[in-house]
Amino acid sequence: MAVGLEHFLILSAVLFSIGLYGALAKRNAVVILMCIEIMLNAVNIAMVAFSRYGHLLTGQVFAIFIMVVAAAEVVVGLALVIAIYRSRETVDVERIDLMKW
Amino acid sequence: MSIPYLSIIIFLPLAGAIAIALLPRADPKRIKLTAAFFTLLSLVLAIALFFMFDRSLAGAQFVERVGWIPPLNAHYFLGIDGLSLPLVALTALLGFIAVLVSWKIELRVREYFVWLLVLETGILGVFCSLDLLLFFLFWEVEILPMYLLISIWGTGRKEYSAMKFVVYTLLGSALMLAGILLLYFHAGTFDMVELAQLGLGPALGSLLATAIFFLLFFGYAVKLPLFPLHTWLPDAHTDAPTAVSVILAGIMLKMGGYGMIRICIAIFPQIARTYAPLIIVLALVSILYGAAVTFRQRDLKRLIAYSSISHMGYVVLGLFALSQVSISGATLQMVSHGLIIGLLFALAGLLYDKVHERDITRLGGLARQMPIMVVVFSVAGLAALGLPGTSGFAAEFLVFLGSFRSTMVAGIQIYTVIGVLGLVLTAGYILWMLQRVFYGPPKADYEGAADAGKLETFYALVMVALIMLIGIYPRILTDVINMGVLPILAPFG
Amino acid sequence: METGIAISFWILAAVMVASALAVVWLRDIFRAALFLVLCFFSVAGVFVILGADFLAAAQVLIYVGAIAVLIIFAIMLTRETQRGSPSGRFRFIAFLVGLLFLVTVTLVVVSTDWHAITEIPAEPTTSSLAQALFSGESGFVLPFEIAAVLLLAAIIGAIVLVRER
Amino acid sequence: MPEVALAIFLLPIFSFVVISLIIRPFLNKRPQLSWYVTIASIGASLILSLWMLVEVIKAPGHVLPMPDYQWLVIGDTSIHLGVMADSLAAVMLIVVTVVSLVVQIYSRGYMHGDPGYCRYFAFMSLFTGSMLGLVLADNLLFLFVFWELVGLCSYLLIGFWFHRPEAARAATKAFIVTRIGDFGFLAAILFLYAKTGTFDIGELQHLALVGAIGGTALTWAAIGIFSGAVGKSAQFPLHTWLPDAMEGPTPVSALIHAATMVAAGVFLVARLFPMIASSYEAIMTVAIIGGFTAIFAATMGMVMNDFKRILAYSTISQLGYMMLGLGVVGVGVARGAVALEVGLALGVAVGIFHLFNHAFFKALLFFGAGSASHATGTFDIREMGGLRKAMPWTFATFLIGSLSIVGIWPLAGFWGKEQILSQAWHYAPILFYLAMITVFMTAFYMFRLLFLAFGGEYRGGAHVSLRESPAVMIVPMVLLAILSVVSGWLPISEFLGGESHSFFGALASPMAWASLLLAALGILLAYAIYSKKWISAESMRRRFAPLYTIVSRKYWFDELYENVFVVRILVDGIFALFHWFDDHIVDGMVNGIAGGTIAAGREIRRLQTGQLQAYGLAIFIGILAIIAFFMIFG
Repeated sequence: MAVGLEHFLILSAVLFSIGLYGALAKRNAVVILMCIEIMLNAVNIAMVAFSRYGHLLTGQVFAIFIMVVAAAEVVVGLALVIAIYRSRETVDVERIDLMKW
Repeated sequence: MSIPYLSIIIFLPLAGAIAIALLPRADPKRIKLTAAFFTLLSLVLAIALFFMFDRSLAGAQFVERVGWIPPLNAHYFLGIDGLSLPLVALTALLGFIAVLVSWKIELRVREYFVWLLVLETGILGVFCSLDLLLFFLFWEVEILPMYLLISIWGTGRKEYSAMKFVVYTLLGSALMLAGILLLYFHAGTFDMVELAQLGLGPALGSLLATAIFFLLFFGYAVKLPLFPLHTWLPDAHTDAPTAVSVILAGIMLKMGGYGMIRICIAIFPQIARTYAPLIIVLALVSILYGAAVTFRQRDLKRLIAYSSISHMGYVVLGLFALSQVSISGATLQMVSHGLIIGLLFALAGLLYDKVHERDITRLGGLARQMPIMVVVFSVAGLAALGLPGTSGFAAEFLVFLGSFRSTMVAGIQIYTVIGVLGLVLTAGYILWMLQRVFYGPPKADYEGAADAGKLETFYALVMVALIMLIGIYPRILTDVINMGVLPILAPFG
Repeated sequence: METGIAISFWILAAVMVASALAVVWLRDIFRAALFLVLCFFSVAGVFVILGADFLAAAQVLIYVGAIAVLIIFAIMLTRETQRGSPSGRFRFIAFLVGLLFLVTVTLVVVSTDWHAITEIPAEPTTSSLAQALFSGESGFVLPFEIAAVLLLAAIIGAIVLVRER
Repeated sequence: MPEVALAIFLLPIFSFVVISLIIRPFLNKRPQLSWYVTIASIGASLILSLWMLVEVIKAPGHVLPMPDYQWLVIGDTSIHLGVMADSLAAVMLIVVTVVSLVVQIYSRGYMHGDPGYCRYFAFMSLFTGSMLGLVLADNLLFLFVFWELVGLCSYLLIGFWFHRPEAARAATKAFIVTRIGDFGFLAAILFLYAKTGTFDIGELQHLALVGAIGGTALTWAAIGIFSGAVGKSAQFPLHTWLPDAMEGPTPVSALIHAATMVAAGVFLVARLFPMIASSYEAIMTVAIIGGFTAIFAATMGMVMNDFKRILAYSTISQLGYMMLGLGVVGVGVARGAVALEVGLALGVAVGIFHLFNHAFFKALLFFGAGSASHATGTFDIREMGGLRKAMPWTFATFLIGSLSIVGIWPLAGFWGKEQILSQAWHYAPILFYLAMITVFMTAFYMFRLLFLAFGGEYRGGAHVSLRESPAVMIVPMVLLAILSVVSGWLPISEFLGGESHSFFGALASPMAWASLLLAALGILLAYAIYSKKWISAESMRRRFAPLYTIVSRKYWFDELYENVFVVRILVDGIFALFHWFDDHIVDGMVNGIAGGTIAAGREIRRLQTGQLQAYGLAIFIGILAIIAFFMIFG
């Protein structure tokens, strides 16, 4: 059975959904960041797949940008986690509710 | 290019506000003199305009029209006709008098006068605008100063009252803005003169036109205020500082009446006619119900505030009776009521300054201590109850006369007679108020209470003189007003 | 060729999904991080299958090389390994949402006609990618510069945030 | 001549302006100046009025042509103001100026040393000027303007001593009660204008006579106008303000009762007589209200103890007579029993002739009251007595006034009353009998007053030394006494178009004898009870206790109006309900909406948990919802 665009997209969707579940369900901020990375990777797969099956390099260009942004995001995100950990001695997101009214 | 009189009149107070804000030394005396100077200048110009106005022309005069936001087809478009001229003059007058009334202000003088003058600019702008967007802009300008003036310099539950005023007014103007935009999207112009000539009512279809009419009407009904949208008024009037009460009751309420005639009736004459019975019934409820509730008030300022609900009902009655005489009468009533209620509020504030009491049941016997106050208060009160020889009579009589003869509304005779009944109630509460405040044996509490000073006597007498002048010779205004009414009634044939 | 790609796709997909599930399920954070690295590797493999050689290399360099290291650093700095990675109170709803999302996307993917071109594009892509990125008329020079600035800002921000006061 | 007519009413108004703007603020040290100004202006008005009277007598048809002045033009509505100089106006001018002048002279003595001296004369000038303007007005609007000004002045003067709560109350009451009547008047004016497009009295009368306005419409208009007259002339059921109006200075009462305020109502009915008489129902109402008020007020007059209150009820009663006179002739006209032209003139003549005579003797009686209270310091007749010896002039003039009001031949009161009675006999016999009973009652209460106040021994405190009033008060009284005797001899009735009467011929009719007999009986009864005490007043009172209570409590009208109607039903009833409604329902809704919004916000903000993952969930649920929406409906 030949592997087509749909396979990659569904793979991407599965990966994204797993990441999504993790990002929404886990309590450890670092794990949430990890799950977000999984989601971004899933998107990248979709991007590259579109690029491959559409013969358009723009998808890969976007994937590069996503990687850059992911790097930036993880840097700031981990910095925040560490900063919060320092001040509140926890990275449990259920105990971090500074945005509450 | 002729001299842009209107722009000068409108922006003189604003210039005064800027000048006060920039004055190097915050000497209260200097601030007050500056404010008085700029408002007086504006008043002088308004009076000059009144005499330069050509009483034989029906359209807008002193027109200024400059492109403002070209993509929206919005213009900086000013002009006055017979309807707006008396109101502009009234605003300039009360603006000046409000400064004089505020002469004793001591708290944050600089800001107070800045806001007071900004307020005046906003109101003047409303009466001069012929472009709906500009009109709306000026309409909104007055809200912020008013909010600050009431909530900082007011008395009693001032924050509550100020917030109530703002929320209520903004609700009205939000609906009005919706109406204006709907109008714009269907007509493609903000030009009031053009809109009035388009005959939009039939073109838009009755449902849409009715919706626009009532969206606009709602904004004005809040401002006027018409029952049952009136409850912001007693609170705001009672808690505002004296000068602001004068402006609020004296001219801001008239913005509502002006909007009704200038926009609702002029642009949608047929719809105004269709719904006139409904609106007139509301006006009658305002008149009688307002008067009835006035009877029960114990706070002097609150009593005057409720009385103005009743009196503004006559304006609506006259406007929606849709006859030449009644609309002229209603406009005259706006001016007359502005003078009368302005004077009453100024005096009530003055009285409070002297005796620090506003509860009518605790006042009494003040006529002995305050011979000038009692005379002026009585004249204002008698004018309010429509005594012949005062502007109140001339205006109310014209409203009644025009309404009674109107052929536009079915059953108007009965409505008018019910309205006349309001005069009896008015006489009741005004005289009862005079009796309880001034008559009776002098009370020991108010032993040393002083009478009105020179400044107060001066402005009170000016207003009394105007009230009597309009009452004895109303032609001085009706000839002007009439020229403004004619085009509005043209669609009725 | 076809079957080779298919076989490697299924293997990679299985590893990828399994390691991703492990990231989510494992209570030990440190192991989760290691499975994340495995996941990143398999993504790189998928990129290779898709003929994106440059991206596969970049994936290994950035994700496996940099981000994974950063995450492990963070795990160690926060000393939360002992507590593990418990699931929160939203886990059931989150699971439902994730499942629903998967179903929805799958439905969309299956029901859409993608007009996919099956011919294999030219390789290697590195130079043509550079062309696409930096060519004059339709290039991404400005976004590229902005991305650089973003990275810089992120680095400075991270330093400011974690600096000892 | 138009200038003269304008000057007649503008002069006193000018005097008001001068006093209030110049003398009061700047020359307050010399208040007597205001008296001079007032006297000069009213005196000048009197002279001009006399001149005008002569001109009117000479003019054909007793009408002088007068120009109009345009007051207001709006579109096709043009309002003209002008004056009207006919026989009715001329007679009324004389009444008003003469009585007013005499009152001003008297006031100099009465008001001497009062702190409000200037104010008093300013108001008096305005009062006189307004009344003169009312008399001269040729159209309803102009008339209404002065009508209201007259009401204003009476308000100001009744409340002249405003520091007395009763005075302030009485003033307010007078204004509001008359305003209730004015409501009908104003409605009628609007109605007539809407129907005819004119305010001009002459035109309106013409239109009514030719039938251009008629039927129910005319009846309503006429009744509306009459309701204004009821208020001003204190007819039943709006009579309650006049007795309370006693709180003003006595000369003011004299002026109000004789020539200005209350006369305005009768004058209005006379002025619009042809129109009102065109509707049978309306004119019948006038006659019935008049006849009923006459006897109704007289019953209350019989039991009052306040000098001025007795006079007040006598005024109401006499005004009832005037209305009755106008009404019965009108009834005759409406029935066609008398020729139209003749009947219309006759009605006016009958009513106004009595008004003319009444003005002089009623002013005189009030001067007597003022003089008596000047000496005793009270108006309570139970604390007077024996004034005859101490105050011979006051007594003599008061006696003349009393005889005149009772209608003893040949004094002034006889002639007017005789005409009214004979007309009533012709056209409304039931009202005639009521009027005859009233004659008896009038005689009784006037002489009860006379005997109690002037006869017997002084019953007041010993510290008061009774003295005759100063000449400045006595001279006007003597003057009025002479007028009270002779005014009935003047050919006023003929001049107004009524019947002539001969000096001795009047005694030829049996009716005259009947009324004289009834009057004599009344006097005799009063003499028996209060002078000789053959019958004890106390025992009479006990025998008729329920009746006495009803009458002395004034049929509870004050309580009904003030306590029940105004206070209970209106202010504490309906108005309180509205007030509650306004505070709780209308404002409650506003505050409720505001409160609801705040409460809703307080609840909704709980959604802001600060839990990042909750937000994330919400976002994805939202995305799913949007996709689902487009999948289902897209």
